[in-house]
This record gives sequence, C-alpha cells and structure tokens, in this order.
Amino acid sequence: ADTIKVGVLHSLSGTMAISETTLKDTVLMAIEEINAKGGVMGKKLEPVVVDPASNWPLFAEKTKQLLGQDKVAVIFGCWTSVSRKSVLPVVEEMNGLLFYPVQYEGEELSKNVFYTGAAPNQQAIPAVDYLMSKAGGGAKRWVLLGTDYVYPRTTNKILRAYLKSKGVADKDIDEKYTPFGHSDYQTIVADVKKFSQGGKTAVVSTINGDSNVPFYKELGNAGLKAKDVPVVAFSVGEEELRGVDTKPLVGHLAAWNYFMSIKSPANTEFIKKWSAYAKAKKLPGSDKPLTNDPMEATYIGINMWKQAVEKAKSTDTDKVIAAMAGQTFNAPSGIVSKMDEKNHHLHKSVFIGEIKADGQFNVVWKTPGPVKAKPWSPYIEGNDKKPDEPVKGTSVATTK
Amino acid sequence: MTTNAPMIPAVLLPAKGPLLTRAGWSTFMMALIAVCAVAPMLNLWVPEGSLFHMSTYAVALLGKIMCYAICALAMDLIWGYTGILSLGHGVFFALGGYVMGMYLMRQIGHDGNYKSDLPDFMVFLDWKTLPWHWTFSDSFIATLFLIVLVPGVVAFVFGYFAFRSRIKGVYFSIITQAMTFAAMLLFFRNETGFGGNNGFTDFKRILNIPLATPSMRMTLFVITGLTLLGFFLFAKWLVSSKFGRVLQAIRDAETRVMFSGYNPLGYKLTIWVISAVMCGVAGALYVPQVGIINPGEMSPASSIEIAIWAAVGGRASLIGPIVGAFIVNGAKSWLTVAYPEFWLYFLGALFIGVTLFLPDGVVGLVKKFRKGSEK
Amino acid sequence: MLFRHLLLIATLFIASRAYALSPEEVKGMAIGETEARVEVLNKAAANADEKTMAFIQALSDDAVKTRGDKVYVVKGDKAFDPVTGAETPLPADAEDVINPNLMRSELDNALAALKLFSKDEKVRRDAIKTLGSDNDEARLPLIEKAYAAETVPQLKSQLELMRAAILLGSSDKAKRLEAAAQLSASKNPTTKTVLLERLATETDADVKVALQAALSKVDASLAWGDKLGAIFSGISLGSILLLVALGLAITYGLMGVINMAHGELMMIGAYATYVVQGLFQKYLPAAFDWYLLAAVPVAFMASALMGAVLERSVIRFLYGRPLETLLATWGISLMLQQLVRSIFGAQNVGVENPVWMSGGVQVLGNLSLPYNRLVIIAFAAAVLLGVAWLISRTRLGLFVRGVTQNRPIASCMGVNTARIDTYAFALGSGIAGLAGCALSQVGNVGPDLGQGYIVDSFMVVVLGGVGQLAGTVYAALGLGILNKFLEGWTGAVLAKIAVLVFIIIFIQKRPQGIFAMKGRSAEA
Amino acid sequence: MLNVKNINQYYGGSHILRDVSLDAYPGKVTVLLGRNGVGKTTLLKSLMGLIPIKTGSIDFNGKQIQGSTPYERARAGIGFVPQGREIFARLTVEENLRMGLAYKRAGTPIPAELYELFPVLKQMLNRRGGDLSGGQQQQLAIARALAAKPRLLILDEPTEGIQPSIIKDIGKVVRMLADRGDMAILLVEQYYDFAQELADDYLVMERGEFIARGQGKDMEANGVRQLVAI
Amino acid sequence: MTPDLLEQGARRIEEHMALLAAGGGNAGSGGRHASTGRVVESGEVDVTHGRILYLDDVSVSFDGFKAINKLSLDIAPGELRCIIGPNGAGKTTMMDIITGKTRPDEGTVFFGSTIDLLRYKEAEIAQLGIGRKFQKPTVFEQLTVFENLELALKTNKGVKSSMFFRLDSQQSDRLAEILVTIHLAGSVGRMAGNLSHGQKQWLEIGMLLMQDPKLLLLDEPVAGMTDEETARTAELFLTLKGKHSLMVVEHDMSFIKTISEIVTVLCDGSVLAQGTLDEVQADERVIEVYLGR
Ligand SMILES: Nc1ncnc2c1ncn2[C@@H]1O[C@H](COP(=O)(O)OP(=O)(O)OP(=O)(O)O)[C@@H](O)[C@H]1O
Ligand SMILES: Nc1ncnc2c1ncn2[C@@H]1O[C@H](COP(=O)(O)OP(=O)(O)OP(=O)(O)O)[C@@H](O)[C@H]1O
Ligand SMILES: NC(N)=O
Ligand SMILES: [Mg+2]
Ligand SMILES: [Mg+2]
Repeated sequence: ADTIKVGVLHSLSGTMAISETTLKDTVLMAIEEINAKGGVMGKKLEPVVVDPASNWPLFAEKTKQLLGQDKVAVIFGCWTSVSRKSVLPVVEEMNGLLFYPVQYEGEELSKNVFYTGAAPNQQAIPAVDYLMSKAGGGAKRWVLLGTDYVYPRTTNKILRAYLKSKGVADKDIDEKYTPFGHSDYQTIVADVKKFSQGGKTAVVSTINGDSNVPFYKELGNAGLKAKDVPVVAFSVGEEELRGVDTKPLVGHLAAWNYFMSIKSPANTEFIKKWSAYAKAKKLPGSDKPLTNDPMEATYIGINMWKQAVEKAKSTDTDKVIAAMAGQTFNAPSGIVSKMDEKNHHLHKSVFIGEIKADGQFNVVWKTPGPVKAKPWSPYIEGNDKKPDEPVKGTSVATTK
Repeated sequence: MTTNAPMIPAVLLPAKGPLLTRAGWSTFMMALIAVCAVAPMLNLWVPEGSLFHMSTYAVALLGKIMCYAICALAMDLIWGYTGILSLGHGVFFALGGYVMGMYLMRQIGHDGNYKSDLPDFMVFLDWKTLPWHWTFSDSFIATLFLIVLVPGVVAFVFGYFAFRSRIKGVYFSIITQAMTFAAMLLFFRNETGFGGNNGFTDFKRILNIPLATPSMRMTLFVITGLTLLGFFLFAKWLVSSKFGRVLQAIRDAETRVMFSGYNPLGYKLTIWVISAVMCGVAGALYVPQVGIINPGEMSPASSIEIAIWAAVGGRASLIGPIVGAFIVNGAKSWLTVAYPEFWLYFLGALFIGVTLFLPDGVVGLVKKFRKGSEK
Repeated sequence: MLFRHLLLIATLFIASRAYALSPEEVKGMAIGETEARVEVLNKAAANADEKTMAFIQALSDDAVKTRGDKVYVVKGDKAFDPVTGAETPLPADAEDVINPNLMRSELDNALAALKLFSKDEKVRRDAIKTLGSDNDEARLPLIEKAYAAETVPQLKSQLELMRAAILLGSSDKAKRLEAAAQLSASKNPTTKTVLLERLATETDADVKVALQAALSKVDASLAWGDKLGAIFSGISLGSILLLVALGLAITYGLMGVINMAHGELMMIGAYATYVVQGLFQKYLPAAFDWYLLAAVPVAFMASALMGAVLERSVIRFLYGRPLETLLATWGISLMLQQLVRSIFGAQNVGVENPVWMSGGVQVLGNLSLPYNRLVIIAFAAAVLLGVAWLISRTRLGLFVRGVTQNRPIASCMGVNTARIDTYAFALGSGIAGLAGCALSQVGNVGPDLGQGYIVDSFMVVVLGGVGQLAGTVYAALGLGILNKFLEGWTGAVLAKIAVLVFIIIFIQKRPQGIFAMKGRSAEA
Repeated sequence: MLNVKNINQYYGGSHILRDVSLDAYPGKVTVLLGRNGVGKTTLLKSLMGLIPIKTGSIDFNGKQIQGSTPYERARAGIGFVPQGREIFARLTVEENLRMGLAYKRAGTPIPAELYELFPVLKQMLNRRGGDLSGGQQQQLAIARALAAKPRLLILDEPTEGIQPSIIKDIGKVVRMLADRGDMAILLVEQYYDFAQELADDYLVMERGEFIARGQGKDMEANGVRQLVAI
Repeated sequence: MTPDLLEQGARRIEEHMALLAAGGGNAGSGGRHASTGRVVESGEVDVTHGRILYLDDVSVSFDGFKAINKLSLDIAPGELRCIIGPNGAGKTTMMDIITGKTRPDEGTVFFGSTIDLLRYKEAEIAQLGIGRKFQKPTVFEQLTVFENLELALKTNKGVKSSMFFRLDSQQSDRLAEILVTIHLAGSVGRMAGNLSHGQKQWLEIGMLLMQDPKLLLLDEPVAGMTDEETARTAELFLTLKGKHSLMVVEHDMSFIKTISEIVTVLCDGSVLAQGTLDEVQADERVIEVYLGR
C-alpha cells in the first residue's frame, strides 16, 4: 500500500499519562522527521495512536486491535512492566513487534520485543556500586523503596542478592513498598530517618509515577539531605521532576542511560528538534521543553526499526527481527548505540546524575563505554542456564 | 376478613403477564441465534477480508462487553429494583475472575518465564510452595464451584452484617466502596499471593486446550452469550415474581415492608448474593477472553462504571443495563481510537446528556418513542 | 557580607601560619576524581589563608569553572584567576565544576569549621548544625579551641558533644569512657549513629558497656520524638482529610449531590495555585514568596466559579435525584480531567513551597515539623471555623439548609432557591478549591489529583454522618491519627486496609455515622 | 385581591383542573371544599406556582403572577400552609420560623404573638422540626406561614391531626386575621363544621371543577354538606 | 427459659394475684392459673388472660425529653379502643413501641400473655398479627394499587415462597372486595404515588385489611377525609370490631363518638383518663389540656 502503519500504545489518561504522553509525542516527532526525509522504503509512516488509559487489560485489548484490526507493522509503547507483561502474550500470539523504551527488571526475552531501555545491569547495579564507593558516600545500610509491582520487586530482589554478595547483612537492608499513587510519605520518610541512625544509609527508590512528587516533597521538608541520606532513583527523570521544587533535593541521584544535560552534538540536535516540535505543536509544557531517557530510547527504537526495515526491505515481523540484530544508531547520549546481535537489548552507557537546583542532572559518574545488557541477571538463581537470546516457540500457538 | 356485603362487584384485576411478550421472545430468539450461529459463522467460516468477516478483535471485544453486560444486569437487580446502590460490585467480578485466573495460571504449567512449577510471580517473590489459598486451583470442577462460592460467600457475609445493621442509602454505597478499595489494596500487595499489580496474565490453556485458537475463542464467546441470555431470563423471572415486587417495595418504603410482615434482611441478602454471583460468573468468563485479571478491576472507579452502564441504559428495565453496557463500552472502544485525546469529553458528555435528557436511560427514550407512535 | 566576615575570622585565626594558595591546590580541588579532590581540599583547609577560603567558598557556591586545566572563579559576568586574583577572560566553552555530594559536604564542613569562631551566635549555631556528627579526627583541635572559646551554654554543650563524638575514636580508653558518658545526654539521632559505629568496632568490654548504656539513654530520648512524630503526622493527615471533606460536606452532606467531581474541583484549585505561581514568577518575582496568599482567594474563586457554572448547567436539574447526580458528576469529572490535560498537559505541574513554607522547625533532635504541614493544619482549622460559622450562624447557611431539605417549600417561604443552590454549590466547590490549593503544597498537581482523594473524602463525610459538620471533623482527625499509628506498625497498605475495614465495622455499629441524627427527623 | 381565571392543569395526560376561576378578598375567608382527589391541593399548588399552569391567569393585587416563581409570589405576600405539614425536618423549630421570614430583612424578629397562639412552639424552640409530633408540626407550619404577615394566606387542611382545643384556637385566629381586614384567606378544609363556621364565601369542587359556590352563611341551606358526600 | 424471663413470669404472677385479690378478677383469665405450664401453639396469640395487648410501666425519652412516662395500658381481644390526647402526648410514640420501631427505655409490652414484643423485630411483630397505619400515609409509591395490596396479603412472607407465589382465586376475590371497600377499584393499575392524599390513606387501610392482623393500630385514619368518608370508615371499623382488636388514634371527636366504647386519654406520656367518651369529655383535666372550652 501507500503507507506503513505504526502503532503508538501509550497511556494518554490515567496515572501513567504523566510519563507516557511525552513518549507518544516523541514517536510522532520521529515519524514526522522520517516522513520529511521521504519515509521508509519510499512509503510514509502513518501513526495509529490509541489510549490504553493506564489500564492494563486495556493495553492487551488495544494491542489486539492494533495488530488485528489496523494491521500495524510495529508498535511503540508501554511504560510499566505490568503493561508490557499484559501486552506480551498478544504480541507473541499475533507475531507482532513491540519496541519497549523504558528501563525494566529484565527476566524476560521475547522474540517479538525489542527492549531499548536499560536492563538491571545497565542501571541498578552500577548505581548501587557508586553509592557503596567512597566517592558515592560509602553507604552501609540500604533502604530499597519501591512501588509494589513486578519491576521494583524484581529489581530489589536482584539488588538484595547483589548487596549480600558484597557482604551487606540482611538487617542492613530495609525493603518497603507503597502502592501506585501513594501520596503520603510522612511515615516512610520518618522510618528512613530512623533507619539511617544505624549507619550511613542510602535509599534506592524504584517508586514509579505520581508518587514521586509527594515523596520528594516530604523528603525536602523533613530535612533529609542528600549528603546525609542520598536517594538514588531509577524512574525519576527530568519530566518527573517538573512537578517538584528541586532546591531541597539538590544532590539526590538518578541513574539513567541518558540525561538532558549530557553534552554531545547528537543531544544538542535532539533537544533542538524536540523543542521545535513541542513549540510547533504547542504541546503542554513547551515553554520549558524537557527530554529524558525513555524519550531517547523511544527515538533510538524507531530509528533503528526504520533502518532494519530498509535493510530487510520488508515490514514482515520476522524479517525485521532478523535485520535488527547489530543495528547501530548515533544516540543523543553521545555514544553509538548498538542493538545486540542476539538478545534484543541495546548496548548502553550508564550515567549517574545528581539533581541540580534547576531540575537538571549533574553527571557525577559514568561507565567508560557502552555496557551490554544482561536481561537474565546473574543474581537470580537459575539464570546462568538461560540462553542470551529469545527461545523460539515459547508462545502457545506454536507449541501445540 | 369479609365485609357483610355479599355482592362482590366485578373488579378487573390485572392478569399476570407472560415472562416475555411475543415480541420479546422473538427478539430473544434472534439474540440467541446471533450468538450461537451467526457470530461463529462470520468469524470462523467467512474468510478474512470479506466484508462480512467478524474479526478476532471484534469477537474479543463483544465477548468482553457481554461480560460487562452481565455485571450491568446484576447491578440493575440490586440498584434498579431494590434501590441499593453498590459501589463495590467490581469486587465480585474480580473475585470470579481471580478464581478463574488461578486455574488458568496453573494450566500454564512449566511454560512460564521461569519454567517453574509455581506461577512466575511467586518465583520472583522467592516462594517455594503454593500458598494455601491456591489449593484447589488445579481442578477445573473445583474452580467452577469456587467461581460461584467465593463471590457468593463474600457477598453473603458482607451483606448479612450490613443489612442486619440496617445500613442504608449512601452509607451502604460508601462502605461497599470501602470494601472494594480495601480489597484492591489487599490484592495489590504482592504478599497477598495474587500477583500484585500485575495480577495474572500470559494464560496458555484451559482444560489443556490452547486458549489462543479461533475455535476456543468462539467457544468462550458463545458460552458468554448463552450465560448472558440465561441470566436475563432468570432476572426477568425474578423481578416479575412477587419477590421482585417486594424488592421494589423495599426500594420505595422499607418500613412499610417491615410492617407488612416481610423481613427485608432475607430479601436484600438474597438479591445481593444473586447479584454478586452473577458478577463473579461474568468475571470468570471475562478472564480467559481478555487474558488478564488484575486488582484494577476492584478499583472504586470500575465499580462506579458498572453503575453507569446500568444508568445509561435505563434502570429497572433489565434490557436497559445490557444496552447500556454495549453503548458505553462500544463508545469507549471506538472513541479511544477515533479521538484518543478527546474521548473523555465525549464519554463525559454522554453521561451528562443521559442524566439530563434521558432520566430513564436510553431504553426510556425508546419506550417514549413507542408510546408516542402508538398514539 | 557573610563572605567578608568569614575572611576576617579566617585571617584572625590562621594569621600566624599563612600559606599561599598554590595553583596545584586549585587544580586539585577543582579537577579530577572526587576522592582526590576531597583530599586536597582537606589539606588546604587545614592551613587555609584568605585566598584558599575564598576559593573554597566559590567552589561551594558553584562559581568555579574550568577549561582544560585552567580554573576560573566567576563573579557576575567576570572571571578571575583564583591564585592571582587577576581578572581573566572566560572562554566560552568553560565547564562548570561539579561537586558531588561528598565534595559538597566536605566543602560545607570546611567552611563551617571556620565559622565556629564567628562573633555572630547564629552563624556559630548554624556551623555547629552543619558539622553535626562529623567525627573527623583532624578537626579535633579546631573543635577544642572553639569549645574553649564558646560562651553560650547551649552551644558549648553541643560542642562538647561534638568533641565527645570525636573522642569516641580515641585510643585512650578513659577518654572513650568519658565520651560515652557525655554522649548519653544527647538527644540527637546522629549521636546514635556514632555510638553504633563505635560499638561495632569497640573491643574493650568496659567501653562496650558504657556505649550500650549511652545508646539506650539516647534511644529513650529519641522514642519521644518518634511518638510525637506519629501523632503529628496523624494530625497532619487528618487536617488534609478535613480540608478535602469540608467542601463535600456542603455539596454532598447538605445538598445531597453525590459529587464525584469534587476531586476535580480541588484539582482546579491546585491548578489555579499553579497559575498564580506562574504569574508571580513572571510579573512579580520580588514578591514570589507571597504568591500563596494571592493563590488562596484565586483558587477559591476559580473552583467556586466552576461550581456555579456546573450547578447552573447540570446539577440544578438533578435535585431530588441523588443517584443521577453521581452519574452526571462522574461525567463532569472525566471532562474536567481531560480539560486540564488539554490545557496544561498530562504531566504534573510543579508548585513550589514558598521559602517560608519550606523546611521545618526542629522540635526535638529527631522531630522536625515541616512548615508546610503546620501551615496546612492551621489553614484547615481556619477553613473549618469559617464554614461552621457560615452554616450555622448566617442566614445564607440557614437558607442553604432549608433549601436543601425542602426545595419547593423553601421557595414558598420566599427564598430564591435557584440562587441559594448556586451559592451553596459554589461555596462547596470553592472550599474544594481551597483544599486543592493546600494539597498543591504537599503532593502532586496533575490531572489525576482529584481521583486520589475522592474515596477518602466520601469516607470522611459518611463516617462523620452526612450533614454533620462536627462529625466530619471527628472523622477526619480520627482517621488521620488511626491511619498513621497503624502505618508505623503495619506499613502503609495494611494500615489503609485496616482503616477501611474499621470504617466498615464502625458503620455496622453506627449505621448513620458518628454523629447520627437520631429520632424521627433522620427519616424525614 | 386574588383573581383567578380559567386555570387548567394536567398531570401527565390527565386533566386535573378544568377552567377554574375564583376570587378572594381581603378580610374574607374563602373556603374550598371537595372530596379526596378532586384537585384542591393541585389548585393551591398552582396558585403558589409550585406547578406551572397550562392556561389561565392569576391576578394578585393587580399584578399578573401566573408566570412568577413561588418565591416571587411569596414575596408578593402570599403565605402557604401546605398539606402534609412539610416542615424542615432537620431545622430547629426556631430555624423553621426564621425560614418563614426569609424574604424579610435580616434580623426581623419572630412575632411574639405566634408563641401566644402556639405555646408548645416556645417550649420546643430548639427541638428539630422533624422530631415534633404530627400535630405540633402542623402548628409549626401555620406559625411559619404567619411569621411574615402575608396578605393572602393559603391553608391546605390546616386542622389535620390537630387536637380539638387548638383547632378552636386556629379558628379564632383565622377569624381574627380576616377581621383585621387586610388579609385574604383561602382555606381548603375537610372538616365541615370548622369550614362552615369560618366561611365568608365557599366553593365546592368536584373533579377539577367548581360545582357550587356562595356565601358562607348559606352553606347549610344550600346543602353543601351533602355535596361533598358521595 | 432465661433467668430474666423466669423473673418476669414470677412478677407477672404476683401482679396477677394482687389483681385477683383486689377483686378485679375478670381482668385475667377467669381465675385460673392458666399462664403457667400451658402449651401454646407457636404463632398463636394466647389471649386466655383476656388481654391481647398489654403495656406496663413503659417509658421512653429522647435526649432527656420523656415522651412516654410510665405508661400502662391494655386492650381486650375484639375491643375497639380509641386513644385521644393532645398533640405530642405520645400516641404515635406508643405505636412505635408496640410495633418495634422504637425501643422503650423500660417497661414491658406483651402481645397476648405469652409474647414479649420487645424481643421481636418489626417484621416479626407484623407477622405475629399486628398491623399498623402510619400517621403520614405510607404506601409503595412506585407500585400500582394492585401490587400494593397484593404485597400486603396475608401469606407466607419468606423469600422462597415469594418467588413462587401466585394469587389464587380466593385471594383475588378478597383483593377485589377490598378494592371496592376502599373506593380504588377504578385505580387498580395506577401508581400509588400518583394518588391524592386521601386516596393514599384509603390504600393504606386497604393494605392493612389485606394483612388481616389480629390487632390493628390506626394512627389518625380519617385525617384528611371528608365527613362522608369518615362515616364510612367508622362503619368499616365497627364491622372489624369483635373479630379483630383495634386501637384508633384520632382527633376527630365526631368520629370517635360513632365508634368508641372506651376512650383512653393520653397526656404527657401517660394515661390521663379513661372511660366512655362522655365520661372523658366531662373530665375537667381533659377539657383543659385537650378539648378546650
Ligand atoms: N404527582 C401526581 N401525578 C399524577 N397524578 C397526581 C399527582 N398528584 C395528584 N395526582 C392526582 O390528581 C388528582 C387531584 O389531586 P389533589 O392532590 O389535588 O387532590 P385533593 O383534592 O387535594 O385531595 P385530598 O383531599 O385527598 O387531599 C388526584 O386524582 C390525584 O390522584
Ligand atoms: N426523636 C425525638 N426526639 C425528640 N423528641 C421527640 C422525638 N420523637 C418524639 N418526640 C417528642 O415526643 C412527644 C410525643 O410525640 P408523638 O408523636 O408520640 O405525639 P402524638 O401523641 O402522636 O401527637 P400527635 O397527636 O400530634 O400526632 C412530642 O412532644 C415529640 O416532640
Ligand atoms: N519498567 C518499569 N519502570 O516499570
Ligand atoms: Mg389535598
Ligand atoms: Mg401522632
């Protein structure tokens, strides 16, 4: 036909809209850019945007619709691991293609998914290493604080195992979960304060979504300073800090594979494009356009998909999957990001940033170069035997 | 008690009508045929690409909406006819769904991510054995019983205490909301043992037959349709019996009902449990078709939505809530695609419009038209 | 000002052995790995001269840039060489020096140590606070000197504790014992940390016993703070619940509108606050700290206006059909959410605490009460008094109650019911707006703001007894405190579940809420 | 004072009032009689504006008020004692009376004579209206209507549920109010003896129409008692 | 038997003896000590003591206000008892107590000599055979006149039997008959909510008739009725008398006059006077507080 349909599956309403809306716009921006350059194989891309409304079952339903009804060639979407998990069976059954742009807990490797966000070893482990180091403050006690769902649970399970391997005792690890949307962190912050009396403490926050704002506000007002108890977050980026007064938070940390403050020609270009796009489309918040890690991952994803389609000369799922292996892209984070030949994850550099008063991040530590993803964390029992590539035929349709 | 007057003047008492009118029966039969014959044909035999082909997506969507319609029907019994607004029916739906979901999880066997005996989420929680409440989850027969039993017993216990204490009106509504909210939080906790926020997904088989095949999907679709139609007849029979009229009397003047010698507790409790069980069954049918169940179904908003389906279609009319479920969910499915950024305006306007202009719901409008044309 | 002051002390104190700030030191402090920088810093600080002090201060103020291995101190739009003090042109591609936490805290400590000798008592107090539990042995002479010089008893005892904390690491057993004894008087949580750390490495049995004794004393005095803290956070949560419920107590409690859009009316108040903040930032940056005072009436008016519009266009057709109001207001809430999404975007917007609401007051060593929460408690009390007065003491209140009970008859008494309805709904909405304004100071401001509170607010109103303002107050505070006590014990989720179950059971005992209306009037 | 012409009123499809016309004069008590369900209450509600009339006109003191809202009519000086008391159940007795003064200036005191007339109200000032006994409520309803000193007083079966001695008092009050000469009174009553005693004029309604009217003193002679029987 | 029951029984026997001793012998069951050791069929009201309703020393107060004050009163089977008394005397409250709507603070309420009404709930009391008409007419507004009456019909009121209930021809006849009695035959299919005030009064009486109770409590049944209808109501009550016991509260003296044998005057929560209408009408106190001069 004359166009290639591309599915965009991000929540535009509900709790996750906060984070996901910009990803939808990032996809649309990239599509506009690609179309302006002549499209893919001479065909224009046609975005099909749907709103799964932060409702996990609706994610599955909308996926069925995108693949079955609209026959999209590829879907860019999901933020939370929950949503990905509910989409996964559909994508596998209908042999679709999903690009997932957010850091996650690993423990998954589907032939039909490309993971352009970080695996635990590309984010969580280095962050903890840093906090343990002298430069990071030499933390001895750990509060693992997260939203109660699969990503924080699994990440913390990995971290606990990792910390143990580094000689941290169980009593020095406090694991705490709050539900999605939790908004009153008085008690938690008081507990952290109390816990920190027992020795140099760091907090690893895997709080996702809305809750971050009240958490950080409480942190700031309760006078828990970064130099006393640093908090490193894995799901807090520039966008999430938009809603927070960052002055009391200076020095708290985040670990990502991209920060807006990174200086590289590709990033300057990226920010410029985004600002221009946001202004042109009058997107909300365009007076202060922000970029963040999942946006970068989205951007890399769609561009690599384009390259792969052109290489495969087809949008056929299996052909594109084959062509994705080893694709490279000049990423805004300043490296040449490569899709692993086998495991469907990107090679990424890891950055640790400290919050600045203006809501941006100072990069205080980074890996010397890109790190290969280990979706099967070695700190989880039995993972050593798992192959580092999707196993064919996990989906039911093909087993029986 | 007889008065002395021997002559009893001829008073025309209204005769008890049939369960459905003739037109009602024929519509019912048409629905039956549509569900059992037409839909399977269009989906399975008409080739894809044909104008008349019914897509898999459509089957899934309609199947889902039929489950919702059962909930709306259940809501109508308790709200429309008995005047008790439950803002917690989502709990019963979810409980039915979870019972079914547990069975489906067990059916995954070793095909999960971790290739373990246990469901995946138990693996990441480091659990080694199945918790007690999973005991019967591997038996399909037990599952069928539990689908009825679990929502039924929960509803019975909750209802018994609430109705016994004469909790009424908004007080009842609000504590049902508290109930569903508490249940949601409980199920959100991973430690509770129901998969936390993720809930259950990635189902593979039912009765060892793969779920993701067109014929299986169609089978579930047909079963759901038959259940809906069956519940409709059952509800119709209930409300046209004296039992149904007592319910309406409770709605209008509960004290009068008591002083007439009826104990409202039994009546309320009966209809409450029936309504809950219907929701539970709907939930159980929903899960294999939609492929996921999570505590979101217990959120207060989900329960409110059930009430909204009933209201949009028209309360106290049985067919109304079914129509309402189709209209609201159909509109939602269509609008989220057609106007992803604006659909909430349309949906919100629909709710406002219905309340302002159609106090008896969409069905009320149809009735009005019909009356108008008869004149 | 402070800077100059500081230089003065520095010169006074270290005048005898002035070292010059060397280019190596400058480079060492500004460039390289954090740990190495810290080392250079500590060396330089120990022998600081004027220039070193100035440079450390500049580093701490993030006023240092580098290019290659050239270091510049930036003041305004000029740059200077830190060693010579000469003005030099700043290259365009000079980079900021980044101070990670470690570096930052060392810089602060270095500066604070010098400020211990300030003439200004407040500066000294702050310096002591900054140094806190820093038990770096190298600082011992400095502390002892400051201790000797200190005249204010309170500060002196704090310095003593600081000295003790350092001496705890002394190789002299007697000193350690004495230090332990001194520390047992501390009410400071950091003392506990120090004691624990020492306890982990201590080998001497006597000292261990002394440490244990000190530890349990410190623990005991900290326990108080914990308890009071829990009560405070309970009251604070209660005040928020009260605020979110008060408006609903009018629109729902009195008027009988099951107002599902109540949360969205709060959201409007919060966004109004955001807009006012933005206007102040743009047009009145000098008065920015007082934007909240302007935001309060604006938030009230914005929500009240929206409430009035809703009442006129939708609600007034639904009186006497309470369950229909549920449906319509649900629709309204969806539309309002989408409306702010369209205008302000789906993301949260940032609302800052004004300076006077940031931070908190330290009541006990481990109990600091955040200003924003204190202000909200006071605000909730004020709103409560206002509402109570309006409802029970004014004619408007009387009419509102009359109209909501029997609209047609109130009309026959000569009350313009339509207008009263509008006023009443607008009032309830306006109070929701006030709640939103308050919430913007503690939580998220986003399109979903309202959704998070709607269940709670209904719970409070119903638990208190519909139409009973006093009940609302008891319910809000009761639930707040109960919740926080349970939370400390079971964690947030189980506490919340327990509270919900409590509500369910409580309603069994009192099917019409705490302040049930008794007798016949309740049925009428 | 009040001049009603050809009012028609419907509930849904059924025609309740058919071309009803009547007049009421200051200083006079006009009594309206009729069996259950003939439309008396409907007529009074129409006069009060609680249900808008389909056709016809209502002239009050030279002003056409058929289009006005109930509160405008109340402000024009019409006081209403509805059937079934319609007390504000959750307001105290005092507040109920203050509601009766709603359109007066703030601070207008409750006329002391009300308490003389209904002493029980004085005792129960702070009790909630809904807690009163049926008869007490009825007394309150009358007092509430009188509080603002209306120029036309409309009473719908005011003696229902009231003890005999107070009925007598109410009779005296109505008479007294009428005799002052500035108030017109329109009274719907089933209690025939009471009605006859008070009536200056009478009207008998049957199926939404007046089938008889005349002067109070002629009631017995005109066989009104039989008319309201079956 | 629970101890308190035993104690109550003992007390009642004592009282009974005292009564006998005082010569009021015929207030009991003819001098036989019948209340002990006799088998009573469940659900049957035992009226062998000659009393179908028996209130003793009942008090209730609301927020300190004594609405009923040591009230003692009894009614014989088949009696038509009229109760009058000033507004606020406690007449409605007394009915509330008998029907289980209000719990008294103290005192005993017996239906027959064996049924302690304080132990039952509203619905059970209704099933025992006490029917009530409220002061403010209450009917099922959203149901038709027919359905209102059908629901009131005396049958098994359990859930299951309701589901499978069908009106048999005898019941239909009775329903039709009552419809005529209450003048609503032409309105069988109308919604009760659309009836006028007086029509609702009648409908409620009709429902009471359908319920066929042993004891009828009627709170101002003729309020808002025309004189003609009042007279017919009186007629109706007189036909009911004998087979049923009635307690009628009214302020309409002419109505009372046509139906009454014994009139009880209630004031400030207790009995002020009792006797024939003429007797009480002559009583100065009654004139003072109730009738007026
Ligand atoms: N809301 C309504 N909808 C439909 N019909 C009604 C409504 N209210 C009253 N009616 C009918 O209108 C007629 C007149 O009623 P109305 O209340 O005016 O009678 P009334 O003369 O006041 O009788 P009563 O003496 O019993 O109070 C009655 O037949 C009644 O059934
Ligand atoms: N819940 C209550 N709270 C306070 N006072 C009450 C309550 N219920 C009843 N009362 C008072 O108790 C007294 C008795 O009321 P009751 O209704 O029994 O009187 P009644 O004899 O039926 O009068 P009426 O003839 O006017 O109907 C009245 O003074 C009433 O105000
Ligand atoms: N993968 C996440 N952040 O859920
Ligand atoms: Mg009337
Ligand atoms: Mg009474």
